Amino acid sequence: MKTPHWLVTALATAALLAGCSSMPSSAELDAKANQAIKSSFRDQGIAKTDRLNQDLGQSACSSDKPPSDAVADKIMAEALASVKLPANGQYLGDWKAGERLAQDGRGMTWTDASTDPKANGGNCYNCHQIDKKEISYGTIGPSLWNYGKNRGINDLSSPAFAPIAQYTWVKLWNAKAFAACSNMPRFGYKGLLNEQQLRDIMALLLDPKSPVNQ
Amino acid sequence: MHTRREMLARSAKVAGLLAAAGFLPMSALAAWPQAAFDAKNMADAVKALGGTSAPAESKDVTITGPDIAENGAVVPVGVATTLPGVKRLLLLVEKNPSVLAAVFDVTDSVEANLNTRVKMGQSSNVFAVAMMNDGKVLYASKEIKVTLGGCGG
Amino acid sequence: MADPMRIRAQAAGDKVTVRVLMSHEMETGQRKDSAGKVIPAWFIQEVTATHNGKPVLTAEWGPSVAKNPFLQFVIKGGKAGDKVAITWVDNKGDKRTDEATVS
Amino acid sequence: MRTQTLIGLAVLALCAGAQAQKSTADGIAEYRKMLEDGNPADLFEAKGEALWKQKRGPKNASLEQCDLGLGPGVVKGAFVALPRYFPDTQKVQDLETRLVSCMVMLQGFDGAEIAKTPFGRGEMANVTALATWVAAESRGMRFNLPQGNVAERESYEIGKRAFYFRGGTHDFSCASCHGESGKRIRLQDLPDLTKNPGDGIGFAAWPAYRVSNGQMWSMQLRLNDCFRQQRFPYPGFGSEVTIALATYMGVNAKGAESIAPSIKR
Repeated sequence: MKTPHWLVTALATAALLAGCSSMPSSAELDAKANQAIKSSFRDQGIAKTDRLNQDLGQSACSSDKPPSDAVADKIMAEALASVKLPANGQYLGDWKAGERLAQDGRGMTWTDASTDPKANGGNCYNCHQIDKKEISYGTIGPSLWNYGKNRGINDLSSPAFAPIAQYTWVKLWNAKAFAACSNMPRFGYKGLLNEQQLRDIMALLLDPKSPVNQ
Repeated sequence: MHTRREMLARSAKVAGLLAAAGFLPMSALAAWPQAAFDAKNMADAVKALGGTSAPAESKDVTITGPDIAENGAVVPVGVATTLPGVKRLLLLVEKNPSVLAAVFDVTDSVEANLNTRVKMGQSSNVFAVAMMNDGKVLYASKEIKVTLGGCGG
Repeated sequence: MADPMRIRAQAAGDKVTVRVLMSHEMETGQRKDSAGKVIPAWFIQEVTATHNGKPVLTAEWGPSVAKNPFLQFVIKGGKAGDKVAITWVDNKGDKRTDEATVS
Repeated sequence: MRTQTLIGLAVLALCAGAQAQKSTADGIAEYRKMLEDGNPADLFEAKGEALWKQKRGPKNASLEQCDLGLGPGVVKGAFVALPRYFPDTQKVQDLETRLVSCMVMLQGFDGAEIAKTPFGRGEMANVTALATWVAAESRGMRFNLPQGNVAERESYEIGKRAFYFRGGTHDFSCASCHGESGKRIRLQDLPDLTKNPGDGIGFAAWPAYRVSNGQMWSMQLRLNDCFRQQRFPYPGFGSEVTIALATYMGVNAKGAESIAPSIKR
C-alpha cells in the first residue's frame, strides 16, 4: 500500500505540532508492545518463553484486522503442505476414547508436567457442541452434533467417507489449511495430539456408531 | 488439664455408655457423630444418629437447591419442614464418599429451615431428612446435576 | 488464628434471619497435593448459635460442607438490637466465636 | 392411532429438547442467583479493611495515607479509575501494584519480595484482600479511566496489541476467547473485552471469589490464569503486559458499573 508523500508530510507536521505530549507512531507502539511482551514473561515448568516466538500464522493473525489475501494464501498453503495423513490410510480409532479426549481440557500449561501428547486432552467441548448428552459445551466453534451423519456418512463404505475423512483429518492436524486465522489449535502440527488420539477423535465425529451420529 | 480432643474422646465414650444403657440425653451429641459421617447411605446415617424407623419419603419435607450446579465445589442446598416436633434436620449427598454432609439439631427457638452449601463430586441425588421427636424419619430428594467447567476444568 | 466470620442478622416482624460466612479450608482429606501426598482432613465439625446468650441451634458438619462455609437460619421471636453469637470448632480443636447485633 | 401416538411422542420429545435447552441456562442462572447472597468475598473484604487501617511493616504504619490516584487516603472511586499514571513512581499502575507501592513507601515492605510471593500466600494474600476491599468501596460506580497522560494512552495501545498477540502451543490470544460477543466456553459466557461488555461483566466483576477453588482472585491472578490457559509462559506480577491489558480492558469498559468483588464459577 502506497501513502502519498504529501500525506506523510502533513501527518509528520501534525505530530510535531502536538509537541511533547504526542503519541508514538503505530510502528513505534508495535515495537514497544513487542518489547513489553518479551520483558513480561518468564519460563515456568514446561512453558518456556520461546512460546512467544511467533510463526507467520501467529504474527499475521495478531491484530483486529485480518492479514492480506496474499499472506492468508501463503499461511493456508504452508499449513496444507504440513499435514501428515495417517499411516495406512487408517482414519478412525475408538469413539469412546475420542469422547474422553474431547472432554479433557488439560495439557501444555505451566502446571502440566509433560509435553507428551499422551498427557493432553483435545479441549473439544470447550468450544464445540459434540454429543448432545453433554450440556456443558462451548460455542466458539460450530456444533459438531451429527457431524458424520449430516455429511452423508451412514456407513463406512459410503462414497462420502473418503473425502470427508481427509478434510476432517487436515482440519484437526492444521486448521490453518482452510482458514489462515482459525481459532482452532493445530493439533497434529504442534504435536498436541498423536496420530492415535486424532483417530479416536475422528471416530467420535465420523463413526456411524458414535453417539454423535445417532 | 485435658486437651479438647481428649475431652471429646471422653465424652464420646461416655455418650456411648449412656446410649448402651438407654440414657442418651440430647446434649450427648456434643461429640461429633463419627459413625454417621462414615455411613455409606441415608439409612445407615440415620441409624447412626439414633433413628429407629426407616426413612419415608414425605411431601412435608422440602429440599431446595439448583437443578444444575455450575460447579460442584459449592452447591447451595436447604432443608425445611413445616411439621411440628422436629428434632434434627440432615443434608446428604448420595454419591459423595461421606454421604452425610450436615446435621442440624434444632430447638423451638429456630425455624426448621436451614440453608448451607455442600461439595458434590458428581451429579447426584441430594436428600433432606427430618428426624422427628416421635421417632418418624421423613425425607425429600432432588437430583442436582454438576457440570464441567471451561478450559482445563 | 482463624479470620473473623461475617454475620448478618436482620429482623423482619418477630423473626431474625441470620446469614453466616466462616473462613475455613474445609479440607476433605480425600485430596492429594502436587507431590501425591494426601492433604489431611481439616474441617469445621460443630457450629453453635446463641440468641442473647441462649443456645438455639447446634450443627454437626462433615467434610463435604463447602469451603468458606455459609449457614442461614431463622430465629423465632427476635428483634433489632438482640445479640447473635456463632461458635465453630474444627477437627484440630481450633475454634472461633463472633457476635453480631440484629439490625 | 399408532401414528398419532408416535407423532405425539415426537412432539413430546421436541418439547423436552427445547425445555432442556432452556432449563440449562435457567438452571445455571438460578445457581448463580443462589450464591449471590452470602458471597465469601465478604470475608476477604473485611480482612482487607482491617489491613488498611492496621499499623504494620518495618515502619509500623497503616495504609490510610495511601494515594490510589484521587489523593492520600481517598478510597471511594479510586478503583474505577485504575490503572492510571502515578507521578511518584513515574509508572502506570493497577490497583495491586499501587497497593504494593504504598506498602513499600508507607510501611517499609520489600516490594520485589512481595511481587515474587505466590498468590494466596504471605503478603501477596494481604494485597489481594486489600484490593478486594478497595474495589468494594467503589461498588456501584462506573468505570472511567483517565487517558490524559501519554503514558496512559501508550499503555492502552500496548494493551491492545498484547490482547491480540497470538502465541504458545495452541495459537491462542486473549481475543481467541474474548474478541466476540455472545460466545461461551463450556457453559461460561465469555465477555467481549474489546468493548464495554455491560455492567458488572468482565473487567467490572473482578476481584471475584472463585467457587471452583475457594480462592479470592484479583485481576492480576485472573490475568495470570488466563495466560496459563493460553499455554503462555508465566507473566510476572505487575509486569508491563498485565498493566497494559488492564488499561485496555478498563478503558474499553468505560461506563460499566462495577459489581466487584463478585462471585464466579
